[in-house]
Amino acid sequence: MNAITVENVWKEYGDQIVLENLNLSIAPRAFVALVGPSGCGKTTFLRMLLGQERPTRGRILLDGAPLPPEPGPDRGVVYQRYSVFPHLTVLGNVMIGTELRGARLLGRRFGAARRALADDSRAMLAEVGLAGSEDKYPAQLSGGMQQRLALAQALMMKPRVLLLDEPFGALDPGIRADIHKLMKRLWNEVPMTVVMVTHDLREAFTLATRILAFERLRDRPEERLRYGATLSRDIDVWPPRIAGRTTLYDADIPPGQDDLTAFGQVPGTTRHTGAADHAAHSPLA
Amino acid sequence: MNAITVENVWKEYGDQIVLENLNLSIAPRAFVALVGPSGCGKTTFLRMLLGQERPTRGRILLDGAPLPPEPGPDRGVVYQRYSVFPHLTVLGNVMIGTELRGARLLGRRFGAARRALADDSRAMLAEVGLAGSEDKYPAQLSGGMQQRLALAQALMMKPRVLLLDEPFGALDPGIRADIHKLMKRLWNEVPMTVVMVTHDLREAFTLATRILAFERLRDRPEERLRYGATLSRDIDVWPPRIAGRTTLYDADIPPGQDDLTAFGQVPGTTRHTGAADHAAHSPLA
Amino acid sequence: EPKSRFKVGWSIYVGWMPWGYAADTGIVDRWAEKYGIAIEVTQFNDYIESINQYTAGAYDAVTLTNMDGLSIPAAGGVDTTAVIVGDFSAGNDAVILKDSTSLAEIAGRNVNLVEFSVSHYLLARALDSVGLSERDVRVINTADPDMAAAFQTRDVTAMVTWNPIVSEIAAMPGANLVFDSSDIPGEIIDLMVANTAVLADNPDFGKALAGIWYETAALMVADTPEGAAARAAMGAASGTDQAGYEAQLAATRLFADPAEAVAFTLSPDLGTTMDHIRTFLFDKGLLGAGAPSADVIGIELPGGAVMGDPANVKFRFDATYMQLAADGAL
Amino acid sequence: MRLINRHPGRAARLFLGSLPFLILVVAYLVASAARLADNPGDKLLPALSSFAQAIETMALTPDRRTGAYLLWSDTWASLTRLWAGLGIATAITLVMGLAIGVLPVMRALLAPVVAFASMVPPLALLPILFIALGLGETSKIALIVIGVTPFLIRDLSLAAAALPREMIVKAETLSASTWLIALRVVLPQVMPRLLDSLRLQLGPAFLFLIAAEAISADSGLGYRIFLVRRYLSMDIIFPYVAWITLLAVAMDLGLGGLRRLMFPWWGLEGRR
Amino acid sequence: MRLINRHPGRAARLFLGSLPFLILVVAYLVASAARLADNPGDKLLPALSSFAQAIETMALTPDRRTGAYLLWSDTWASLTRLWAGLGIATAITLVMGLAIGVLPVMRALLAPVVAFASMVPPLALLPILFIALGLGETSKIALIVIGVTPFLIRDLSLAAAALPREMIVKAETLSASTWLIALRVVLPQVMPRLLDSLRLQLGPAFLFLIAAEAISADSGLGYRIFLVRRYLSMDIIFPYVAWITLLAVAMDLGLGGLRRLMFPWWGLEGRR
Ligand SMILES: Nc1ncnc2c1ncn2[C@@H]1O[C@H](COP(=O)(O)OP(=O)(O)OP(=O)(O)O)[C@@H](O)[C@H]1O
Ligand SMILES: Nc1ncnc2c1ncn2[C@@H]1O[C@H](COP(=O)(O)OP(=O)(O)OP(=O)(O)O)[C@@H](O)[C@H]1O
Ligand SMILES: [Mg+2]
Ligand SMILES: [Mg+2]
Repeated sequence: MNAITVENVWKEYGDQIVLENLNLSIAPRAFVALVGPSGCGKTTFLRMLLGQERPTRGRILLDGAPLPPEPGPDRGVVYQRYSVFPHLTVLGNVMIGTELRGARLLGRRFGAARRALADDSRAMLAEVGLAGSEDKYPAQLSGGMQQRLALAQALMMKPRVLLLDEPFGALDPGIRADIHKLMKRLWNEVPMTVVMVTHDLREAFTLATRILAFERLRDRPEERLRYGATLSRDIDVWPPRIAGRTTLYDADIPPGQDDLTAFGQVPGTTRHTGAADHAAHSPLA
Repeated sequence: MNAITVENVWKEYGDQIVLENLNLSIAPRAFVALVGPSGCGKTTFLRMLLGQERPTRGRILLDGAPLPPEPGPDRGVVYQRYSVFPHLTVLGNVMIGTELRGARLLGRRFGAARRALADDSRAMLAEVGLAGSEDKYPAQLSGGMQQRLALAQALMMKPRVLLLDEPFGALDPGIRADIHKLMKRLWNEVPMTVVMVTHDLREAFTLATRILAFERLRDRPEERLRYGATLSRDIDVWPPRIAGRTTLYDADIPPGQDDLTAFGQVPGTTRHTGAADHAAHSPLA
Repeated sequence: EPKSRFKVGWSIYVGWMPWGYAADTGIVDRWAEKYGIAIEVTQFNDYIESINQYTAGAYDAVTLTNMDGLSIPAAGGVDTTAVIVGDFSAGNDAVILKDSTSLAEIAGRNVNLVEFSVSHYLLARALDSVGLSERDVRVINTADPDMAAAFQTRDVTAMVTWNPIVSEIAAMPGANLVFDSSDIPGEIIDLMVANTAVLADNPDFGKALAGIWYETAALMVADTPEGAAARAAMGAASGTDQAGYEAQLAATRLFADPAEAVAFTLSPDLGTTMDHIRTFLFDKGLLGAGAPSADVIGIELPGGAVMGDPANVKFRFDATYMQLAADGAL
Repeated sequence: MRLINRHPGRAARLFLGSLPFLILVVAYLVASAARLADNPGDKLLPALSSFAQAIETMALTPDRRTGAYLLWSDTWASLTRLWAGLGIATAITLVMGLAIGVLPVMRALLAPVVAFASMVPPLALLPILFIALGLGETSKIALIVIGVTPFLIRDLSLAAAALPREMIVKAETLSASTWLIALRVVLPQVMPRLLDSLRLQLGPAFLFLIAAEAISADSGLGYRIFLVRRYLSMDIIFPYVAWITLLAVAMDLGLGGLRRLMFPWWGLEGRR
Repeated sequence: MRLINRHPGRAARLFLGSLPFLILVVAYLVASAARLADNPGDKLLPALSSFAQAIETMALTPDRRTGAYLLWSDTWASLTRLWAGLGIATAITLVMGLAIGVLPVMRALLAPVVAFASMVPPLALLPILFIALGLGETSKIALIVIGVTPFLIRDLSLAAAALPREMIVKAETLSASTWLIALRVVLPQVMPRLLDSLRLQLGPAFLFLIAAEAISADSGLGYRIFLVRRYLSMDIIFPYVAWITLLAVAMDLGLGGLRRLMFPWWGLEGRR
């Protein structure tokens, strides 16, 4: 369940090769952090996992079967942008997923069901720190608030695979720590596999079970078109984190604090699997 | 030159008080990092400095004179989004500022002048790591590439005041370090005052001469409408960094590297001036 | 085949206003009831559209002029019978010159008119009368509702049109009527025509039409308060008032008396008129693209005489129903 | 300060906005006075007093023939046709425009024929319309529908297709079916645009109404204008045209207000 | 797979796209055959052979009266009018639409009168147009201009005003003057929209052209249609209408191609 296998995947945009010969497999319930230089194809990779784009070559399997060729409720996403519906209020944005899933005819809930859903949604909004903004429209939110709203919207669905594209990039450390906690809790409670793009290695080590680095091995300007990025490092975070089990390790998340001077040592060290290690990966659970 | 004074500034959106009684002054050639929780009004503050929005109460002075009520070439900006022109190529986006400034009639340069400008622009693009993407349109760039393009566009103009709204949020550590170096160099060479919103305190301490923190002192959901954020901390970075003079301090920027495990101790410690320290600030230069 | 529901179309023109009045005041229903049929009367603002609808078979009877009856439904293969000869134009159609009182000075001018309409025919007859031909002028097709405005522009120096536009234009400074339909009396005839086959199968329909027409016509020419009220109503319906309408009537030779209409229809002049008209239409190529001569379409005159191809009779004058009215046999 | 940043105040806006109208009125009065001085019987540009009289006759005096107040009965006749036409057009547009905008298959099937239909000059095919539908209300309403629907459909489907792909994908990950995407994601986001393009089509709708009424009708604003046109009764035509324009402008403002009321989020996003 | 994600291939698209046209043609043939069986002289829905003959007469045989090939001389006369009208309309739109979209002062001054003008039924005011401009080419071109410009202006100024405020501010920080903002930021971004709304106005432009030619002309596609309408010569009207539609569709495609060629960035942004 939820295992993702990527086989010989290439992606090209017109003449440009973006991703080159990707081979990897992601264990069920893994929490993968995807890092790599800006523009190397991380978003493109997520889009392919989502089913929004197709590999130019190669194939992607979900639990051994080819990935459904279209996005679906099994895979949730938080985009770098365009992630919320401008015509719904904050509350409406969080409620819509459940409404769409439950009411196949009108996509709306009424009466008691609606009130219960609204309560759940408010609780989720409070968790991401948006309590009090329920009736605003996305255009009235700040950048970070929109990002949190998108996250809340995706989390409400508890998808089997959750794809996050720099979901915490616009958040201050305080809120970010709160949301890290929320993410951990959900990842432990809900049977989901998470793939998260981030530029913050501290964050990667705090949350992930495994870190994948994409890199363009030939990156002189004149080579950029002809060579794509590929998987350059594949690191298992140590000590292993296992979904559903709290480890000593997880206890050391710094408390939500805003002491401007406090920077603790990053938790987690790495077991380096080598730059050329494209071999299939041993599942963690 | 370039001194900014903010006097008793309040900002409200409809019923909501966003910023409350701001008083501060920014010395010429300061490099101010603005931090604070998501949604507290940092972007709003930048917008007011830019002249795009007006304070509901209070006033903002630039070199003692009221801020011009409209944006102009003396103040450059990099927004959280919408920062580049979708109808121009990457190169065109970087060239347009100089073209607009130089050719008041057509807004275009021709012949040798154009070639010279294109060369300068290419150099700037190379500095932000966009060499090779000159002919793409913004929609064909990744999130981080768009951000760098917006930065290159603003830097080309060498404005007196540069306002940056989370300009490096979508960049990987390697590129980010390169761009930090570029920013420092430009800040040293060009007589400009920089106000930068960031959520990364390391970054703030790496670049800034001073750190301002906004915070909503009363932040229970039911209070959010009635109380705005205000200046909660005002910290001078120590040892003082002075524009145009290289200090030992500046030598310790980590080299552009992508060793995933390397996190050095943050340079710079702070001299705390107190949460209620709203007194006018002694200029640094 | 015999049927009991009939559709009649009429368009707004001085000589046809009685049809609208008759429909409004229940005269139509009364006569229809008398013959056990139903007649639906539709008012058209657009004359051509009313003929088109008739030609296409949507209407059983329609009001039109003798020339249009020949060139449109008849030439279009719809066998058409003139049931009622209502009136002929005696001044309702006119050639108007700007700043000139002599018809001969029309030579070399642009002439604005509705191409291939009775105006065009009137122009041809007018040019004939002064020894000119259409080659001596340039015809510009102009829509009738815009004639009055068009005349006021500098470009327009000669125009052929009909009432009520003629009287509007005549009132403008510089306008001179140099030739009108009273110079060719009896040639421009306003008819109520019906589809020959329908009429043959349903003589009651023809009788009802005649009954309606002569009752209404008698009312409208009467010098009584009722007559005045009828004329006022018809004036209002045509967009003017009683005085305006009576002025138009004055330029119309209305056959309120069926006997006069019968006499006019039976007179040999009608044959001469139709010959003029079919020659004109043939010249303009309006009797069909491949027509070898003006004889392609047979025109049956009262009494059975046929002008043109007897195997292709498409336009007929039939005095039967007017005669019945004259005899008081309806 | 740049001109682009100079926002006139309320009073200035009112003044500026009415200026062109004032200029038009003055220009009319001057031209009219000049023509009437030339020829007191001139009917092209009547004096204001003639308008007053014509309005009095049309709006306040019962017609001798029918006993109706012509302006009001004409207005009513026309508006019912117009509204019926626009209502039907909107309904068709919602179905077809959404289908074309949302479903690639429907786009392949219908987009070409709709583009084609929007180019056919409907007035040239009137005889067929009348034969098919008769000369009653149906054909008048049909002409309005035929005249405006292709535009509405094209506009709506363009707007639907211009929604960011990410928005649709997002909805799919939230378990929306095609139907629910159309209903809850696309429809509400294109509705404001539909209202706007309906506003833009008010002018053409009136045009087709007038054209239909000019062919065959016995009441209606277009009928009346057509009827008195051959007498060059500009004293009636001008007030009727002004009245039509006012009705259209009122509907325009009404639809604009409706849009603001129903879709408060529209226009928040960076628009000025 | 959801219907929304089912993209028909090239061949399927071609087939689907031509299906409605095929249905229309078949429906015509059936209806025409039925009517002709009833009355062999029927003129409303002629047989294909009549069309062939009419086309032969109009396009390939010199006219008896003038010696010209009517279809071609009509087409030429109409297209010059149409292009002149659309060209002038576009020029006016660029100036006024940009001014209204960019400058608040001009918006206050002109937006109300343009909104008003777009609602005036232009055909009702023809007499004034004639008196002012005469009956020649000028007034025909003017009718097209008057008919389409208000829409183009409204559409363009809506598009200009809908640009994100941030874009304008950004340009100001790059030292753009109001003029340069209009020229280098707003204009290029609204040009694709202008081309699109020009495409949408092709239908109305032909409509006004036909109306103008129906009123007074001695050549042109509209003139011919109205002339032969007297005789219900649908054998000529249909080919002429089809020809007009083809011309309009060709221009539509041409403008669409132009847009893609000149503005490659348009449509990159998230659009499908
Ligand atoms: N539609 C497109 N057309 C052409 N090139 C594209 C398109 N979309 C993306 N690219 C190119 O693909 C490459 C990878 O883009 P992608 O968005 O996946 O990068 P990323 O790794 O997510 O970067 P970032 O961290 O900056 O978001 C970039 O070089 C970009 O220019
Ligand atoms: N147009 C608007 N209408 C109403 N409220 C608004 C509007 N724009 C911003 N706000 C509110 O103002 C507050 C501050 O927004 P701002 O964008 O300045 O935050 P920020 O500090 O930049 O946050 P972030 O770090 O997330 O970008 C938010 O609560 C937001 O909801
Ligand atoms: Mg990305
Ligand atoms: Mg912000």
